[in-house]
Amino acid sequence: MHEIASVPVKITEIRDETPTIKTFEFDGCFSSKAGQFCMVWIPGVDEVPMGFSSPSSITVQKVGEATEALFSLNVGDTIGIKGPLGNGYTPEGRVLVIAGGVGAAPLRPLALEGLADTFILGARTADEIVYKDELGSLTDLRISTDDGSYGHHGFVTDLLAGAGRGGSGVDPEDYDTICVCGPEIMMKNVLRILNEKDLSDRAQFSLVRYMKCGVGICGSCCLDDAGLRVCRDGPVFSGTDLLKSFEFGNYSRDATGRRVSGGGH
Amino acid sequence: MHEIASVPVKITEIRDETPTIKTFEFDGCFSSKAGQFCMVWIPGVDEVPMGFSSPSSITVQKVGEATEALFSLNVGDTIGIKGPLGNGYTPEGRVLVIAGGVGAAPLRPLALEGLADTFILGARTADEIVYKDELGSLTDLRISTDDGSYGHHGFVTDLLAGAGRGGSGVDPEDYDTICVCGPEIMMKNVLRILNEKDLSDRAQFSLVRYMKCGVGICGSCCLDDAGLRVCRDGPVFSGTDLLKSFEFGNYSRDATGRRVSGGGH
Amino acid sequence: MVSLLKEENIAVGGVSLDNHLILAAGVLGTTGASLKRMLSLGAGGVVTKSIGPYPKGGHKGPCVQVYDGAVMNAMGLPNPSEDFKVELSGLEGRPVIVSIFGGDPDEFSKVASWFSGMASVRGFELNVSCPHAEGYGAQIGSNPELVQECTEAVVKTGIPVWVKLTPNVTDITESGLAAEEGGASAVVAVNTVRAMRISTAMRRPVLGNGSGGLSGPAIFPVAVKCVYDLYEACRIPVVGCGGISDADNVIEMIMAGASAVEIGSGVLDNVGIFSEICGDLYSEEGENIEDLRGCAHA
Amino acid sequence: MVSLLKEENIAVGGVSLDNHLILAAGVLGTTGASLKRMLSLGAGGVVTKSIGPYPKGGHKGPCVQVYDGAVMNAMGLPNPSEDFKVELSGLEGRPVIVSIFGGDPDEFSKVASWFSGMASVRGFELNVSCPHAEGYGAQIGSNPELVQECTEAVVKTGIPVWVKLTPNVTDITESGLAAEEGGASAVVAVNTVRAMRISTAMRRPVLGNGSGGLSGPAIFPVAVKCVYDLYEACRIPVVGCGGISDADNVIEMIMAGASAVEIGSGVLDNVGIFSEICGDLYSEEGENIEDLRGCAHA
Ligand SMILES: Cc1cc2nc3c(=O)[nH]c(=O)nc-3n(C[C@H](O)[C@H](O)[C@H](O)COP(=O)(O)OP(=O)(O)OC[C@H]3O[C@@H](n4cnc5c(N)ncnc54)[C@H](O)[C@@H]3O)c2cc1C
Ligand SMILES: Cc1cc2nc3c(=O)[nH]c(=O)nc-3n(C[C@H](O)[C@H](O)[C@H](O)COP(=O)(O)OP(=O)(O)OC[C@H]3O[C@@H](n4cnc5c(N)ncnc54)[C@H](O)[C@@H]3O)c2cc1C
Ligand SMILES: Cc1cc2nc3c(=O)[nH]c(=O)nc-3n(C[C@H](O)[C@H](O)[C@H](O)COP(=O)(O)O)c2cc1C
Ligand SMILES: Cc1cc2nc3c(=O)[nH]c(=O)nc-3n(C[C@H](O)[C@H](O)[C@H](O)COP(=O)(O)O)c2cc1C
Ligand code: FES
Ligand code: FES
Repeated sequence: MHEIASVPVKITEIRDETPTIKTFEFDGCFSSKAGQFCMVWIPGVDEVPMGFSSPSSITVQKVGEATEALFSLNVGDTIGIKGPLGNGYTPEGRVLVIAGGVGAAPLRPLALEGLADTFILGARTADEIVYKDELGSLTDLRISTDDGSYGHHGFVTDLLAGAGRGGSGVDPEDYDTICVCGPEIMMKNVLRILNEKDLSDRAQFSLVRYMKCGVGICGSCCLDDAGLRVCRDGPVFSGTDLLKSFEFGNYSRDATGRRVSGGGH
Repeated sequence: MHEIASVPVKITEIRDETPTIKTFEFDGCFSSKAGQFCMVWIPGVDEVPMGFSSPSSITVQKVGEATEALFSLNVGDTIGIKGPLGNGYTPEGRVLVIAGGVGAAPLRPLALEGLADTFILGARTADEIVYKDELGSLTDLRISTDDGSYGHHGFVTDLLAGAGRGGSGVDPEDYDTICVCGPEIMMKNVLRILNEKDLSDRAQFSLVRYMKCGVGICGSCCLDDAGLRVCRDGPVFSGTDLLKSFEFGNYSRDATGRRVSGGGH
Repeated sequence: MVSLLKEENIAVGGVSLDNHLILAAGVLGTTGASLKRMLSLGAGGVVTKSIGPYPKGGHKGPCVQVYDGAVMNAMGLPNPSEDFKVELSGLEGRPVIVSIFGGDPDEFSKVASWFSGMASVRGFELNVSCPHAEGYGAQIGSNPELVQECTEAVVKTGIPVWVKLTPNVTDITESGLAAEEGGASAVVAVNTVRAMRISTAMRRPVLGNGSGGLSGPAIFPVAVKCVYDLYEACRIPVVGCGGISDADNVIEMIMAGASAVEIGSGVLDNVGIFSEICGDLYSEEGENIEDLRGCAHA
Repeated sequence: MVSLLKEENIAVGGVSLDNHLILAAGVLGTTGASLKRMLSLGAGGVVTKSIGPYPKGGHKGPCVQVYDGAVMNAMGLPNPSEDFKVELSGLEGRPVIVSIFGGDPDEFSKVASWFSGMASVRGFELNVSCPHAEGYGAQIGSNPELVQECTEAVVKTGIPVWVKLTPNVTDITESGLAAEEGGASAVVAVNTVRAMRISTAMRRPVLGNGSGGLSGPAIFPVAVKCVYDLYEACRIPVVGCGGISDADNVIEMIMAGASAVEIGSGVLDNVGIFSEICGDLYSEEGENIEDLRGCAHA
């Protein structure tokens, strides 16, 4: 049993990505790989899981108490970073990335490392597209918005299923690894499409579950039916594994452990 | 802080060295050097310090409860060995060994390793000479007995001071390192002689003090005036250091910490 | 190494088990699937997360800190309360012990009543020992009279009751005897040791709750002492818990007086710890547990 | 790292010290020479081995076991009793605190009387907390009334009295308040944590006495919690003790509420630990201890 330290880091830069999403750069560098996460300690508030959007940053969407508190911090403030935690993606060969909303955060390192051949990015609306310019310069970027205010009008799944309007669609067959993160309903639809094409074994999905410890001991994040820990055995699971999960896309558990409908986010 | 284990070992052989001294061989091998010791756990009785007379043996004189209990053990019985502890001798160049009684035990490894050029061995009487044949074949062995029943009639110090009867004396000047262990009054006399010849810096003495922990934390073995721990900073001290000790040769402390006259043994 | 002969029918304090190693309460015990996984990974029995009279979200994070040789936690007894019943479906006939907490005998008996008819429940474990929950846990466990009353309340269900004790008392045998008096079938020793760490960089405690409970190898010597003392004081079996990480630790607990053991923090390094320890613990040439149990007592 | 400004005159609970780091009782404290050595190696003060009403040889060995991150001991309070006075000659004017134990207030006051006139004694520390001595130590420390009476008995000497508490009680603040009530100038928290290990090869406890007390890094989180609680409960200063091994640990104890610290097991790895920690702890840019003390309290 070795120490898993919560390292105090100073925030060095805060970037507005969208009206509800900010990136926090800090003065500590963690040897994380894409898909790995950290437990972020906001002193006096809470400790919550966040994917590394780079070895020295997290990208956060404001959704509740902890994230609001994060948003109120300034450059120079100190937070605690415990990580890298979890397994991360294992990209091989040609890599297709599919991200929805802030789900782009843990996928960003793939683009930064030049591993993402194609990057499909979905958002609710034009304003909510994260990392647009950066990803555009680093990868072959395809964008969809639910309201059509930018790129393909519709869902990221459209870009997989057919060619997509404006020729922005891709053929998942052309890729060896398909890395996905986003709202669980989106991921479920991606998995359905890939499964129809018999490609579920090429797909890797990063899941969100309520995490209390982040290190694999408390059990709050376990996923039915195999009982695997999202924080330790995941958060990245293969499509094949998720096909066996009755829970995936159907329900998740809240802080008390009660089942609530809808996956994590 | 790392574990200092008491390793359970089985006694594999018990040799009578003299009527009051036995050697216990055991089935564990400790990477000890001459002068280092172990804490020997005699289950249900006590734990007492003993020099390693080889990496897998101790040589014990029966003096009280713990040593009597040791003497009552048989081949196959289990004892605990915690060690090697302490600093040990640091022989360099030509080595003269001076041993009195069971004090030969921690010096035996020097002879076994071929490092003892000359070995002066004192005993009360012929019966009480330890390792006689073995040492005779390994080193240039000179023996004295208090009662003259074997070798030089008198004390080991005679063999240093003059030539000794029968030409068994040596000139300590001829040696680079002089390793000594025996009754404290004998060691004190050796130191006096060597100091007269200005050789105290070549001499290394192994001391005995009441040891409760053996690892340097309890303080029961500390030596005046420097307050050094015999179990950790020693048990081997240079002649130069001991010249500064008012305690050496004058008194020691018992289990309670009260001063009792006479050095350790 | 000393090893154990695997008996045919292992039963401790009225609960039959697949082997002597039980998953401790609150560790990977929130969902039925995860309990099932631990059984399939070699646990001889599992204790669920402690269930209380109403749902609780638990303390704000950080809830867990991991150190060299120790875990410190202040979960705050998060639990789904009665909704937990759904997690137990599919565990019928398996060695499952439901951990219960409450603020008084009535709450204990209310929670027990939800589970007492279920085919998937072989026993109850009463958590009167969590050191960081206001009004629950150790606040009950440090009062022998309350321990006895809460035990009596759950014993009425007719299902075997184990009482899990806190080491954070002047004399743990008083709690043990109170549990015995109340009709417990076994005592479990121990829950976590009261503790706190402070982040000097943050100038505040490292747990959201301030203080918490220590577990893992660091508390093993504390647990052994408690088991040893309880074995001398009580007639009912003692289940050892706290810091166990290998088969020799299990033998040590048995020699101190344990009839079985629970393992929690050990899963952190190795989720396969149960089958690994079983592999080392049992052998054909092993000794009967009756010959080893309590053999370190003079 | 947070560092401390070195004050001109450090005084804690009526005892003036050379720095905030004190050698804990029973560790290299049997002889005057060894106490002198620890002062010259950087200790800001030293506590002697606990001295009792008559000489004791202590328990049979093994007396000490060393584990990864922990020490376990059952010395059995060996001490030369009144003869210890001779050890203090040469320590006149140095920051020496004499540790005392006894079975009742009279024994405490008897032992104190031997030392109360000496120029080498700046204070007394009452050991009401050793967990492995029949009739002494924790058997007194777990009874608040006795703690108060023993404190009162020694306070009469007019010399500052520190009372060293045991963590092996349900509520350490009761003991702390009893010491304060009795006129103590400070409380010291903590003595060792009750513990036992068993050798599976020998089938018996690894200490000659059976059980003993745990010290070293493993108990640091337990000690921090006790200091934190005492700081909230008491008005007299708290001296932190237990598992301190570096300067950050010292800062952590201060943030929990300590006014100074004692270090025992830390000397095992490094007899020069005092000057090493001083080097890291103090700096020109350091903060005032008044600003750091207790700052982790909400
Ligand atoms: C592995 C992993 C990686 C994540 N990466 C990111 C990321 O890169 N960017 C990002 O913005 N968000 C990420 N999240 C989600 C993020 O953890 C939650 O948005 C955050 O915890 C909400 O906290 P809150 O107090 O602001 O919200 P609350 O008001 O507490 O709740 C809002 C929502 O957040 C969920 N939530 C609250 N606490 C937790 C928790 N401890 N663990 C999981 N979910 C929680 C709630 O269930 C609810 O759905 C990730 C989650 C996981 C599990
Ligand atoms: C570093 C060192 C190496 C030693 N090497 C040897 C050796 O190789 N062979 C050998 O025969 N003896 C050796 N001794 C001495 C040996 O430790 C004692 O003879 C033994 O402890 C006596 O125990 P007892 O119970 O039989 O005697 P007791 O009846 O207890 O006392 C007899 C004498 O032994 C001394 N003694 C008792 N316990 C201890 C103790 N814990 N530490 C030190 N002295 C003690 C007493 O002070 C007294 O002088 C060594 C001692 C030390 C310190
Ligand atoms: C994260 C965590 C959660 C725990 N939750 C509970 C609980 O709900 N009920 C309980 O009785 N004990 C709980 N415990 C205590 C354990 O069951 C066990 O008694 C303790 O951890 C000591 O055992 P170990 O060292 O093997 O972990 C918890 C321990 C941990 C580490
Ligand atoms: C070998 C040893 C002997 C001790 N003897 C005493 C003693 O005589 N009196 C006392 O009050 N505490 C005694 N203690 C306890 C220490 O003073 C201290 O409270 C404890 O070890 C915790 O601090 P540490 O972790 O820094 O060692 C002893 C501890 C050890 C390890
Ligand atoms: S969050 Fe605790 S096990 Fe995953
Ligand atoms: S015997 Fe304990 S310090 Fe030497």
